[in-house]
Amino acid sequence: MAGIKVDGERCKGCELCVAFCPRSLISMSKQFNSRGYRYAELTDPERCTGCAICGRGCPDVAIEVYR
Amino acid sequence: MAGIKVDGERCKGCELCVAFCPRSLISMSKQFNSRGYRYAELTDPERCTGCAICGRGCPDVAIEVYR
Amino acid sequence: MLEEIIIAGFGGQGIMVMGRLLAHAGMVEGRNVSWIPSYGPEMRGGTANCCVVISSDPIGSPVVAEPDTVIAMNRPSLEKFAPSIKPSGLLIYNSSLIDIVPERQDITVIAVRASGIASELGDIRAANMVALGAYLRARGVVSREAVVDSIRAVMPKLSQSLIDLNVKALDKGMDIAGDQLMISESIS
Amino acid sequence: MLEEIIIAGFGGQGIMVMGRLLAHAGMVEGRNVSWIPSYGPEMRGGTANCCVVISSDPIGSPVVAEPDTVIAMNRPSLEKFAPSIKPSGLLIYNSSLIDIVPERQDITVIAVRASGIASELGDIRAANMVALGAYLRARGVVSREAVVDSIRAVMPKLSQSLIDLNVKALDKGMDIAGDQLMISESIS
Amino acid sequence: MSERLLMKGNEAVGEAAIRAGCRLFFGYPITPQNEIPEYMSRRLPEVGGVFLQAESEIAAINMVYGAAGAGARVMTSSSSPGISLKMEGISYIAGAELPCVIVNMVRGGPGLGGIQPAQSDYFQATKGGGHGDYRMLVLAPASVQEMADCTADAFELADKYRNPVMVLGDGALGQMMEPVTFSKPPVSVSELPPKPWATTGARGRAPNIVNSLHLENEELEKLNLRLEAKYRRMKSEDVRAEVIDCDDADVILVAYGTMSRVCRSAANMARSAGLRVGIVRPITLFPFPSEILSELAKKGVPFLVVELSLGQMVEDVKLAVNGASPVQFYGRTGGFLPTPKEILARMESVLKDRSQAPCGAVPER
Amino acid sequence: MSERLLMKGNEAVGEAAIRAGCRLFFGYPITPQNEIPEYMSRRLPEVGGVFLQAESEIAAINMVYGAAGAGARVMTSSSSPGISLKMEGISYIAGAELPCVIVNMVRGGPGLGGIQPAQSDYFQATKGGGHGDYRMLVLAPASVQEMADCTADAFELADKYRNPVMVLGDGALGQMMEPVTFSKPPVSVSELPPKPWATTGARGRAPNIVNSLHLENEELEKLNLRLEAKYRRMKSEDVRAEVIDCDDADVILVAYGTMSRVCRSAANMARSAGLRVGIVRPITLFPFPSEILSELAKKGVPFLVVELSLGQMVEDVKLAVNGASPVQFYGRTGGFLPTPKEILARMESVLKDRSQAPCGAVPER
Amino acid sequence: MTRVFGRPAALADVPTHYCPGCTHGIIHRLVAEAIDEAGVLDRAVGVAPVGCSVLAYNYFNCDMQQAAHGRAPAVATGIKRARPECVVFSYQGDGDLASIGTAEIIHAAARGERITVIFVNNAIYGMTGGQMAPTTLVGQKTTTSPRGRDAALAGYPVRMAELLAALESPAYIARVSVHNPANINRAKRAIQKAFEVQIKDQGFGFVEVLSSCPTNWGLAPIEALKWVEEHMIPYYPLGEFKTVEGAG
Amino acid sequence: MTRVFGRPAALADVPTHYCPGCTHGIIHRLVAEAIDEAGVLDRAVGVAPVGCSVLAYNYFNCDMQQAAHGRAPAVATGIKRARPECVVFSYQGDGDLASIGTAEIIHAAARGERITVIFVNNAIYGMTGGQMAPTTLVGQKTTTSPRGRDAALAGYPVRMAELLAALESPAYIARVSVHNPANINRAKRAIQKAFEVQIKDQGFGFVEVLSSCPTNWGLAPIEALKWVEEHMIPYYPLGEFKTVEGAG
Ligand SMILES: Cc1ncc(C[n+]2csc(CCOP(=O)(O)OP(=O)(O)O)c2C)c(N)n1
Ligand SMILES: Cc1ncc(C[n+]2csc(CCOP(=O)(O)OP(=O)(O)O)c2C)c(N)n1
Ligand code: SF4
Ligand code: SF4
Ligand code: SF4
Ligand code: SF4
Ligand code: SF4
Ligand code: SF4
Ligand SMILES: [Mg+2]
Ligand SMILES: [Mg+2]
Repeated sequence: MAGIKVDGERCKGCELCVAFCPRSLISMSKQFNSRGYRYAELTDPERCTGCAICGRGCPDVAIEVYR
Repeated sequence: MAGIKVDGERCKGCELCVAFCPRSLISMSKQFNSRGYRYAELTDPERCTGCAICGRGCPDVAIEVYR
Repeated sequence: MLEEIIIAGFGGQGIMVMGRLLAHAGMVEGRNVSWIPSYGPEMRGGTANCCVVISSDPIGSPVVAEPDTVIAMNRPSLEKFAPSIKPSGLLIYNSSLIDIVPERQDITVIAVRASGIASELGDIRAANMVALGAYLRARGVVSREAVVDSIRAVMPKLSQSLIDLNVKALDKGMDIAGDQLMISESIS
Repeated sequence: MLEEIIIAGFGGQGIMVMGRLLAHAGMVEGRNVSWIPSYGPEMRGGTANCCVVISSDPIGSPVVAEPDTVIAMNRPSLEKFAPSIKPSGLLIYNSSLIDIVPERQDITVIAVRASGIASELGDIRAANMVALGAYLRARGVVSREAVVDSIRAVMPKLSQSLIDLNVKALDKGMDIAGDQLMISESIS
Repeated sequence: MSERLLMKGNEAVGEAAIRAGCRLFFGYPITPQNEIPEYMSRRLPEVGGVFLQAESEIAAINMVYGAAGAGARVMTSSSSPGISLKMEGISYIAGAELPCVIVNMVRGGPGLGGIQPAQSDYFQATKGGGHGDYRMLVLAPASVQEMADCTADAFELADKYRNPVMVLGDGALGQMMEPVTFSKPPVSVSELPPKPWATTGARGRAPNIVNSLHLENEELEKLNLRLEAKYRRMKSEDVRAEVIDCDDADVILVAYGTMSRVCRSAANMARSAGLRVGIVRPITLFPFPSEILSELAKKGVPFLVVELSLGQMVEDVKLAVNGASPVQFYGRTGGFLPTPKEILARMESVLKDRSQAPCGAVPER
Repeated sequence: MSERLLMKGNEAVGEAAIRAGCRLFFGYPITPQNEIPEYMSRRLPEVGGVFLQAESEIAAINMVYGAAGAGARVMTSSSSPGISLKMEGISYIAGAELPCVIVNMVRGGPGLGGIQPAQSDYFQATKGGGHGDYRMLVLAPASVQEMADCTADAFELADKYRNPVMVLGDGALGQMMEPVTFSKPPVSVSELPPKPWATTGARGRAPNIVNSLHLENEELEKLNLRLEAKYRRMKSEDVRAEVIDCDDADVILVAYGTMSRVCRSAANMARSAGLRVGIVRPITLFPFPSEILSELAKKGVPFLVVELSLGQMVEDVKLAVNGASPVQFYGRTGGFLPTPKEILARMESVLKDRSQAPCGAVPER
Repeated sequence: MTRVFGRPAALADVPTHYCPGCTHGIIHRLVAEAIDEAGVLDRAVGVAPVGCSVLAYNYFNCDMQQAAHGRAPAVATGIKRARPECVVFSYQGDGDLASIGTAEIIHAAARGERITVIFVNNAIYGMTGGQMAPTTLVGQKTTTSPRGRDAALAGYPVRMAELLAALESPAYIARVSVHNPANINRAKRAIQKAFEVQIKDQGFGFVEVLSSCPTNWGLAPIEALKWVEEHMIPYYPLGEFKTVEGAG
Repeated sequence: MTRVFGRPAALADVPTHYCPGCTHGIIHRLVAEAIDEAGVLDRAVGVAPVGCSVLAYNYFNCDMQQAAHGRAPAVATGIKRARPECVVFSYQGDGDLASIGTAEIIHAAARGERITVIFVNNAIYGMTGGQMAPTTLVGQKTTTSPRGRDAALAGYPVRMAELLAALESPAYIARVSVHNPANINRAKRAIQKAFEVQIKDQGFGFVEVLSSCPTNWGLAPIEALKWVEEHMIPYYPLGEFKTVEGAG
């Protein structure tokens, strides 16, 4: 089992992780965080491989990956 | 007939022309000029070809060449 | 006559344009005006603000420390600037993005659903014009006409349809402020 | 006691060393001394000069405008500095290279065939020591011993044989000056 | 265009320069003056001019040297750290007696400092931050309109004196918008007086040399004395200052640029409160309006100098006043503008000190 | 070695620096200070130090910044145009509060100027030629012995204040030889007090940051006020001046460095001629010995300030005297040193002016 | 589940001021990982430039100095010469390194200075609001090339990696990009090597990283990465331009 | 007999301050001849550097500007942009151009500035008395490398022609020498070409000339020329490194 943890307050909503995830498992929140950004969310935790590609592509180190 | 004219006051006695003349026709004066240098003199005017190699090698443009 | 205004919000909310429209309108009406942005390292999504002064006398500092009016387009701006408003001053805030209710009792407060209304009008970017309309109605320092006339000067590349949208947003803002002011008057 | 000296000549004539020897000798003898070169763009064969001050009091300007003594090693130096010598001052000049006779009557003039004598001693570069010797004899501001002692400090790389040559040149200069001073005394 | 335009101070500088016949601009980005190069990059090509972004402030000032030496009206602009880098170049320009305009939109220092308005480059601008005895003529505008006017004047004065002229603004003046009117018709570049000394190609005349090297003492002293005479001429012909309500004043504020605007508000507040406050606003910082101040000082009226620095112009005020009346200082740094209230409070304490201190004594700052 | 050595001023600086624990030197050639880098290039490797010829004066001062930030005793030297290029870097060093020693062997300016001695960088050295409110502590030696002593002191003062210290010499002081004695034992580098703020690798502690950027007004103002407090402390603890024969003086000469030596000769000449002349020789140019001067001025004795410039220190003298007595100025430029006779003639005219002018009036320079 | 990816120790746990999607953030992380993995955090000293990364002194968990615009290589030289035991790196933008700081980077490289230089090339002056840089592509519009960079007026963009590779002294010179995950990994490797040549005392290490500036390019972050790939890489080829025996 | 060789018109008839045998003098003459032969004396503007050739403003019979140390390319840029009709050249030493002026020369070249640069490389700072230059050879003793240049400390000498040739923009880049008559002729040709590319508006022209400094090398003039041949040329190969279609 694998998964990611997004720090919603650190996320700036750039959507790079959305584009990078090879399984397209990430999408953006409906909510804004306190700095006015929508933040990344893992949509289908079951399918996450923990490949960490999203994390390595996040400019704000807002994603931790677990496996 | 060819020849060179050395401006003895301009000459700084560097002896480059002495080394460059393909016929070794130039030597240095016994006298000093007013700035304290010995100056170049054409020793054997008859043999000068006017090739101007001496002139082109003189850093002080102290040599004029005639042909 | 001296009116000192701070307008603040996220970058990208059209904060600077609001201020420039106001200043330009003031100029058109023959006032002394100044506008100055907060400036700093480039950063999208950061907060931005500008100060506008409209005055019948020569203007001293263009930087406003104790504004007559604050227009706050997001929460951090409200938190930062509302406390500095002069007693009896005016606060206009974008209640679409701000979920707290300002506490000060010594000022006039107008809540405008600026982002919401702008979205409803078809372009969230017109939220600034909604808030500006509210300000015009509440303060009357410059006329609606002067602001409308200034749109072209300040945003020369705007298409006619966007101009129309902006004017519509402006008017909507004026209406809302009118309603609220009536309510608050009837309450007080 | 205050002695201000200008030493001048072509670059390469050992002008600076003469000055430093004098200054060092003065220091050895417990005087206040200063030495300063003329400095400028690098140029071989140009003229060079230095000023030496030897004094019992603290030294003011190290740059000498009106010298007590001028040692001129070539003609341009003589022409440049002889006029500035104080009345009753001293001029020593290298008569091997200078073919004019100095005109001033109010100073002591010593002609030294410095280059010639040095050549005869085996190294034209010792001309400076000949002139320096003449100065020592004429002025007596510092002792011959102090100068000889200073040679090693000023020119640490000199071989013993060159030191010997330099001392010989120095003595030769002293002799010549002695002769000339006797003549001029007998004349006057 | 003599209509009123709402412009940033930086843009007004650019437009005014072009209208003054400036066709070359060499600059390098730095906040808070970026709108100047940006404006020039848009506008200069439209009038056949050249905008060039240099590789550095140093390159820029040396390009200015070259272009000025070639006879062109030329400008560069920067802000504090960038101006520091130009010091050698400015000294060369002054030494070679070349006319040019240099704009400094001062920000807080020292070092990288901050980007908010400051007036802490006064010494650098007026005393010569570069080496050697040289001076720039320094103009200190206080509004966007004056940013335009001073820039235009700067080109005239630079040519008049063959000397670099600095327009000393600050972050606020550069960034703020105010109405501005360009009332004078644009200068026709081709009708500007010729510069026979410029390096334009030695056709039919002896070569011209642009140079500041003088290896002979006599020559270099001659240059220095010529420069001094020029600076004296500036002092006699081109001192500018605004003197407001000083006749009956109990205290006189001295301030320039942005700071003078706040002083004006403070003076108005004070007058309404019955306090008679005058203002002297130097417009030329070099030549400094010393005579105006020394004249006013004769009455013994105390001065309060207010600056966005820890006290620089105050020295010139003290030099002018020369002990004839008390001079106090108030300054803020870091980008803070003092408020009128702060100044008012300071004025009151000046007056209190005054009533206690013996006549002529100068309280320490 | 406490024997007397005959050394050039430049060499004395080098030797003194090494004995003060300086193990890093970054410089760039320029006349008349070349003997400093040359000396360092010979000597530093012998003591395990590093001599690096930088690609420019700018690189050199920024290498100094880096090394000073890393906690080393470090020095650079140059002459006027090269010092101008360091202005941004010096402002950074002051802003980041780093200790270092900067030597300026002043030559004639402006521009490329000449290579003969001058004192025309006084303003630049003392008022901050770079941007922002900062000051260097400036030491002005007047002999080769003092070149050595001031250099040694400079390192101590730099560390004491975490501030750049300038040794302000001139071409004559650099080029001349005089006897010099190094009487104090050399500093042991390993025994110097630690600098806990330096960037030496964050082992077992929080990271250290060397920085002068403060984007928040509050922070930048805090820095500026801290700096001002430091400068005030310099004024109270480290003012140095030599006061000679001023008690009974009819006129007081004020001069520093090379110029003060000539003034001494002039004063001696004057005393022999029955004229009572005193001398004040500032050794620290910043902090300036203002109190000494203002104290002396109370007697109304006239001052004659003599500089190798068109008049720079004279402003600090006037500020100190504050109108209490007349201040006149005499200066030469281009590399000329005034002779004692010239100064004497000027003194006489000061005294004549004095006897005619009303008490306290200050003749124009 | 164990954490397999997260913040490196060398990267301070604070939010950055960078714009959303700005790849400065990625490059910071790669540098921090390289420091962690080399085990030199407690002897690393970084030099922050003037540019968007000026605040880098707040973002790395090691000693840091902030350098004047363009002078980071000189500052790094000063640090390294004073503390040869430290691992010294500078982090610089293209305005900083390729424009005002040209002399300093060339001579640090020419001296073979034992420092590591991370050069973030985003073809623009980010911090000051999008002016033309020496690296701005021909035709690219910026606030000071409003009609697009004109080669006749401003010349062709400067390729710093190739330029430095023309010198004799440098030990390692490479150009990488961070526009997609595969390239991010390659960039990491190059940064590691540039540290290794320093740590092994082999010489000067330099990595040019092609980076995006969505804000000043006026593109969405992901569009900006496409622009790196489609416009920058063709002019700025990726690869190692110089390497020493045994590097990496 | 007619005069077949003498002083070119562009060279002022005054004695120079150069040391005996210093090849600055030869290079001056070649530049003057190139100006004469191109017929541009009355629109030529030269820029003198800081260095032994600082007084070049007295030696050329055209308008001249004296530039701050290293900044001649920037000054030349200012002149050329103000007066595009002028033929603008700078004349610079290796301390001037390859050390302090690195940024200015690289960016003038990168902009493809229409100027001609004559770069006199004598591997030393002549004017200031023989300090190490970036071009000083490894092992060469100078007053600031008294034990000989140490590559471990100061890196390897910089080859400016090759470095500039790594840029896209320049039109003509060559290295020549004046250590003997044949090479003097070749140097002349290169200098002519460097002017021609400017006159034809083709771009930036640059000629590096290996030159001697007998005084600071401590060699007799003719020995110094041998040193150029034997020590400099092996490290600084002669040739054209860049040229445009139709140059010369
Ligand atoms: C001497 C100096 N000149 C100019 C500036 C203004 N400045 C700040 S950042 C910057 C350029 C930044 O561009 P770059 O190096 O490409 O970094 P980026 O912001 O793109 O990451 C400039 C010119 C300055 N601070 N100091
Ligand atoms: C800013 C500045 N730094 C240093 C100097 C001193 N300086 C004069 S000439 C020179 C170097 C000359 O060397 P180079 O350029 O190689 O020319 P050369 O004399 O060898 O022909 C230097 C460093 C100066 N005048 N200005
Ligand atoms: S770890 Fe891999 S699979 Fe999981 S969300 Fe991230 S990129 Fe997608
Ligand atoms: S990449 Fe990072 S900052 Fe961007 S959206 Fe994803 S989590 Fe947020
Ligand atoms: S012209 Fe030729 S042959 Fe005649 S002297 Fe000169 S080099 Fe010799
Ligand atoms: S080359 Fe010229 S200067 Fe040298 S000796 Fe011959 S004529 Fe004289
Ligand atoms: S301006 Fe550009 S480089 Fe700077 S933080 Fe924003 S996106 Fe990044
Ligand atoms: S010092 Fe060297 S380069 Fe300078 S003139 Fe003399 S020989 Fe030529
Ligand atoms: Mg960039
Ligand atoms: Mg050289």
